[in-house]
Amino acid sequence: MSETPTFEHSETYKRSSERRMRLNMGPQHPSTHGVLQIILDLEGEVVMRCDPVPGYLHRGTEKLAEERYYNQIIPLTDRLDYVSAFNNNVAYCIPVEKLLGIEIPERAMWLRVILMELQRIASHLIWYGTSLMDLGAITAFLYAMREREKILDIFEMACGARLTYSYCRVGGLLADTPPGFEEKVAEFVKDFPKAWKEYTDLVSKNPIFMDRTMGVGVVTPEDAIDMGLTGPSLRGSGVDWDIRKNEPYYGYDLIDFAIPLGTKGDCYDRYLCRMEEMMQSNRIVEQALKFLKPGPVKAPDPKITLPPKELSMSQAEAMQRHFYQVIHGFSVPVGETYGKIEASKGELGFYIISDGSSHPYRMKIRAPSYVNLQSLPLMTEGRMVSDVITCIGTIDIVLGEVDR
Amino acid sequence: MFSPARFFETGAAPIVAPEQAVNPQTDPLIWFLQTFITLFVIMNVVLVTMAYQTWAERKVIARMQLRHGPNQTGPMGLLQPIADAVKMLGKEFVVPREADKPVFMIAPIMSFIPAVAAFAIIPWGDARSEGLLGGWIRPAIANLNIGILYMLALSSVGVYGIIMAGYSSGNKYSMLGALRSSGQVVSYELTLGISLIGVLIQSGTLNLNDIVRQQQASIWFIFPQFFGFVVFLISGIAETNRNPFDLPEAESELVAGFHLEYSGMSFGLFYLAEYISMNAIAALAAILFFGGWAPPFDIVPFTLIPGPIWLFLKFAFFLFLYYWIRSTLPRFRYDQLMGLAWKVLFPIALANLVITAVVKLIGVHMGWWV
Amino acid sequence: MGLLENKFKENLITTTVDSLINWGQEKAMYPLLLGTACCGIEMMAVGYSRFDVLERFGMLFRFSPRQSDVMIVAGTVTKKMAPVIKAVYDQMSDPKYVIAVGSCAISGNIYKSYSTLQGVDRIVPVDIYIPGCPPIPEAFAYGIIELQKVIASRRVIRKQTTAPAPGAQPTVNVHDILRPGHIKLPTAQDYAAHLDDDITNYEQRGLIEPGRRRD
Amino acid sequence: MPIQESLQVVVSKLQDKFGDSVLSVQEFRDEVTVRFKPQVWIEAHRFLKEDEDCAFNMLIDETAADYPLRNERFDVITHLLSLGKAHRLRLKTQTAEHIPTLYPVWKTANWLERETYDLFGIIFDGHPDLRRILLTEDWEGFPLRKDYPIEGYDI
Repeated sequence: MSETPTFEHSETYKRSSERRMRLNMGPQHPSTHGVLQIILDLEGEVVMRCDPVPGYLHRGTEKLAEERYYNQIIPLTDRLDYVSAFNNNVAYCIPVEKLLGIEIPERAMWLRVILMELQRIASHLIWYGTSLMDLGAITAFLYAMREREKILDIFEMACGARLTYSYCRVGGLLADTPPGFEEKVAEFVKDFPKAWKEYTDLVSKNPIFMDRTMGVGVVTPEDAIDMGLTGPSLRGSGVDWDIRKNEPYYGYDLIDFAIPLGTKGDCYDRYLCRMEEMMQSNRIVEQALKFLKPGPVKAPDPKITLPPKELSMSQAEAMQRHFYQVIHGFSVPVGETYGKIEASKGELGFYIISDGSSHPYRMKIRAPSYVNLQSLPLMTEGRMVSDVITCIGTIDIVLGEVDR
Repeated sequence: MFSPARFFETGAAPIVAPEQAVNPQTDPLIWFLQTFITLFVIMNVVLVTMAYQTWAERKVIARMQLRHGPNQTGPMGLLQPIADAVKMLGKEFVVPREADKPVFMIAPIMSFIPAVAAFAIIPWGDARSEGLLGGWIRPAIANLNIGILYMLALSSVGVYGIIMAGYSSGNKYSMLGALRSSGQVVSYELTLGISLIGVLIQSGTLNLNDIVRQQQASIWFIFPQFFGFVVFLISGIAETNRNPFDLPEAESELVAGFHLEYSGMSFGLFYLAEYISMNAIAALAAILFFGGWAPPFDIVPFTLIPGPIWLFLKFAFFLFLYYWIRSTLPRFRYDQLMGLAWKVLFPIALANLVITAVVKLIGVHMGWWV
Repeated sequence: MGLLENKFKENLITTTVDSLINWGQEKAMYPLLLGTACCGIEMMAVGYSRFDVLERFGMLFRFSPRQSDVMIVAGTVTKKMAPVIKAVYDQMSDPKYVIAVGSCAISGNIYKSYSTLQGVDRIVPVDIYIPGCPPIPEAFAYGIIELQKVIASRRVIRKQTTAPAPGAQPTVNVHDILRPGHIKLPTAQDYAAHLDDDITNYEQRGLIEPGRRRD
Repeated sequence: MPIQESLQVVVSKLQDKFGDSVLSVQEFRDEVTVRFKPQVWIEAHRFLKEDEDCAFNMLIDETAADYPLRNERFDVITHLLSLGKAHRLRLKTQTAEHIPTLYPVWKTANWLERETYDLFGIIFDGHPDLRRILLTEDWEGFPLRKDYPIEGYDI
C-alpha cells in the first residue's frame, strides 16, 4: 500500500522543521477531558506534529480482572467510561452471558435498553457541555447539566448511585426498580425535547460556533474506516454503521429509530450527529417503555444468580447456595467470546477467554475512545492550536476508557 | 458656488478654548487642592466600583447560569471583593527562576496604570458647571481638548503590559498569549480609531464635554452614527480581551494566557486592569454615542436625576452587555479574529467615515447644518 | 507576608489581624481541579447549578497553579501522574491546601495494581480527605466547610505554638517510591545547586561584594 | 445455531488459499476463530481485506494472551469486521516474541500494537514507532504477563 503523501512529506514541513516550538499540552490541562498529554510541534500557531500521550490514568483494569470472580469485575467496568457507566456494565455482561449460554428475562432486557439509552443521553450532554466550554461558551454547560441531573435522579432511584452504578449482574439486574420508576422516566421523556430545542437554538446556528467547527478536522469515510473510528465519529463522516441497526441485540430490531449521518465529516457534522442521537435515544426510551411489563429481573438459573433475599433468609439450601456463590463465584464453561454494544463513544467490546474456573483467563476491553483518539493527529496536523481543542471535543474521549 | 474656502468654514460655533471650569482668579494653591480632591474622590469611586464589578459579574453570570453567585461572604456576597483582595495580598509572590525579573515585576503595573489613567478625562457632569461642594469636587478631573486622542493613546499603551508579562514569565503558554494579544490589539485599535472619527466629524471637536453638549442640543450620536457605534463596540470588546475575543488568556487553550505565572497581588493587578479597561470602553461608548451625562429627554422627570447618575446608568448597561456576551458566545479562532477585523470591521468603519464626511460637506454647503 | 509571619505574641491586635487574614483566605479560595477520573466529573457536578457549592463559597476555578490555593485531587493517581501532581503542588504559591477527593485519591481504592499510587498523601501533604467513590456533592460541601475551619484556626502572624501540621506529612519522598526510570523532576538539591547562580554572576559583575552570606 | 453463510464462504476461501497454514477453524457461540501459522499472518490479513467476498475493511481489535507453559508463549488475536457484509472474524496465531506488524494493512494497528508491546512485550517487526504507550517510557517488566505480580514490585 503506497504511503499516502501525508503532511510530513510536504515542502513547508521540511523547510520549517527547525523553527518549531514544542508545546506540551500537559496532563493537567483544562480542556483535555481528564489527563491526556498532547505534545504539539508548533510553528507559530500552526500545529506541525501532534502526538497524544495517554497512559496517565492506566490503572491496570485488565490485570485486576484476572484475579476476580465474574461478578466482582462489574465495579471495575463502571470506572472505565465513567461518564456512561451503565453501558460498560451491560457491555461486560453480554459476553459472559453468551459464554454461559443463558437468556436474561424480558423485563431485565428492556430495563437495560431504557437505562442504556438514558445513559447515552447523559453522556452526550456531558460531551455537549464540556466541548462547548472548551470553545468558550460557559453557559451551555450549566443548562446541559440541568437535564443530566434528571437522568441521574432516575438512576439514583433505580440503583442508589449517581455516577458508578454496578447495577447489572451477570444474568440480569441487581434488583427490580422501585415503584414510580416508569412514571419518572415517562416524565423525563416528555419534557426532554423542549430542553433539547433550547440547546440547539443556543448553539447550532451560532455563527462563531459554525466558524469554529465547520471544515475543521475533516475525516473522509475511507480514512475513518481505515483508522478504526466507530460511533458518532464514524457516522459523522457518512459511514452508515451502527451496531444497534446492523447487528441488533436486546430487542433493538423491534424499535424504529433513525441513524443520523454526517456528510462532510467535519466537527460540525459530528456535533449534529450527536445532537440528533440524543433525540433518537429519547424516542427509543419512549417506545421501550411500552414493552416494559412486570416480571423477574434475574435469570432463573440457580447456579449463577443469587436467590431472592426473603428465600435465602428463610430456607436452608437457599442460604447455602447464597454463601457458596458469594465465596466461590460461579464457573464459566471453557471458551472465548467477544461481546459488543453501541456505547455512546463507539463500539465498546469485551473479549473474554475463560478457562472453566470462576476467574476469566484474559479480558481485553476494546475501548472506542482509545481507537478514536488515534485519529487526532490526522485531524489536527496543519491546523491551528485552537482546532486541537475543538477536535478533542468532537471525538469525545474519556480517559478512563482510553487508559483502562 | 462651490469654493474650496468653504471646505474649512464649518457652520458650527467657532471653536474656542473651553472655558476653564473654575474661574481663573482663584489662586493656584486652592486650584491644586480642588484638583487633588476631585482626583481623590473620582479615583476612589472608580477603584471601588471596579472591585465591585468582579462581584457584579460573578452574580450576573451566575444568574444567567441558573445558580446564585457568591452569597456566603457578607449579606449578598457583598464582601466578596474585599475577601479576594485580602487573600491576594496574603499570597506569596512567586517569581519563576527563568523569568526575566525586572520586566516580570513591571508588567502588571504597566498594564494597570494606563487603564486607570483613562478615567481622568471622563466628564461625569457638565465640565463647565461648578462641581459639588461649590467647586471642590469638579465633574471631570481634566477637561482636555484632545479627549479622544488621549483615550486611544492609553488603550494602546495597555498592551505593552500584556506583552511584557507574556515575554518575561518564561512560559510557552504566556508567550503564545502575548503574541496573540499584540496582533489582536493592534488591528482592533485601528478599527476603534476609525469608528470614532465619524463622531468627531459630526461633532467637530475632540473634547468629550463638548461632544456631550452637542448631543444634548441635537440628537444622540447613536442614531446618525449607528454603524460607527457597532464597530466601536465590537472593537472595544476586542481591545479589552473580553469574551468572544479573549484569545490572549483563553482558559481552555492557553491555560491562563499571559498572566499564568503571576500569583498574589500582581495577578490581582491584571485582574483589575482588565475590568477597568473594560469600564473605560463602556464609559467612552456611553459618552460618545449615548450622550454621557445628558438625560434622554429634557422634560421634568428626567432632569431631576443629576448628571453622573445618568452616565453611571448608561455604562452599567454596557457592562451588563459585556457579561451577557461573555456567558453566551464561544471564542473566535485566531485567524477568524484577524479576518473579522480587517475584512469586515475595517471596511464598515471606512464607509461610515466617508459617508459622514460627505453628508457633512453637503450639509455645510447647503447650509442646513446647524 | 514572610516578614510578618510567626513573629508576634498573642494580644488583641494580632489575633484580630490573624482572623482578618484567615477570613480573606477562607472566603476566597481559588481551587485548582486535578480531575483525573470519575471524581473529576462529580466535582464538576458540585460546581453547577443544582448543588452550586463552589461559586457560593467564593471559589472561582483557576487553572494555573500560581493563582490557586486549594489543590483538589479528584480521582486515581497513577505512578505516571505522580510526578506531575508533585510538580503542580510545588508550583502553587504559598498558603496552599490539598483536598483528596474520593477513595482513589485517599487510599487507591479497588485499584491495588502495579500502576496505581496507593493514596495521594504519599507525595503531597493532604489537609482534607473526602471519602466516597465518588463522594456525593453534599460530602464535598462538608469538606469545604471543614477546610474553612482549618484555615480559620491558622496562626499567621502570631508565634506558632506547636510545629505546623498542615495535615499528615508525606511519609515517603516521591522520588524514592517510584520506579527508578521514571521522569526525573528537579529535586530540592537541584534547586539549591543553582540557587546562587545569580549571586555568583552578580559577584563577577561586581554588583555585590563576594562572600556575602547566602541564605 | 449455524454461523452466517457468508462466514462459511470466507472460511472455505481461506482454507483453499492457505491450505495447511490454516491450523484450525473453531466455531463457538456463532463466532468463528481461525488459527494461522505466523508466517502467513500478513498475507491472510491482506487477503481478507482485499477479497470482495470477505470484504473485511475494519480491524476492530488486536491483542494477545499469555500461556506461559507453551514454548511459543503468546497468542496474538485480532478481530476483523466487515461493514458491508456485517460479519466478524477472529484470527489467532502463536509466537514466542517476534511477529510482523499489521500497520501496512490497517492503520488502526499502530496504537493497538504499541499497547500489546507495552503490556506483553511482543515485538512487532516493522512497526513505525514501537514505544510504551500506557506505562512510563522506561518501565521495567511487562505487566500483563502471568508471571508479573498484580501489585507490581514496589509500593
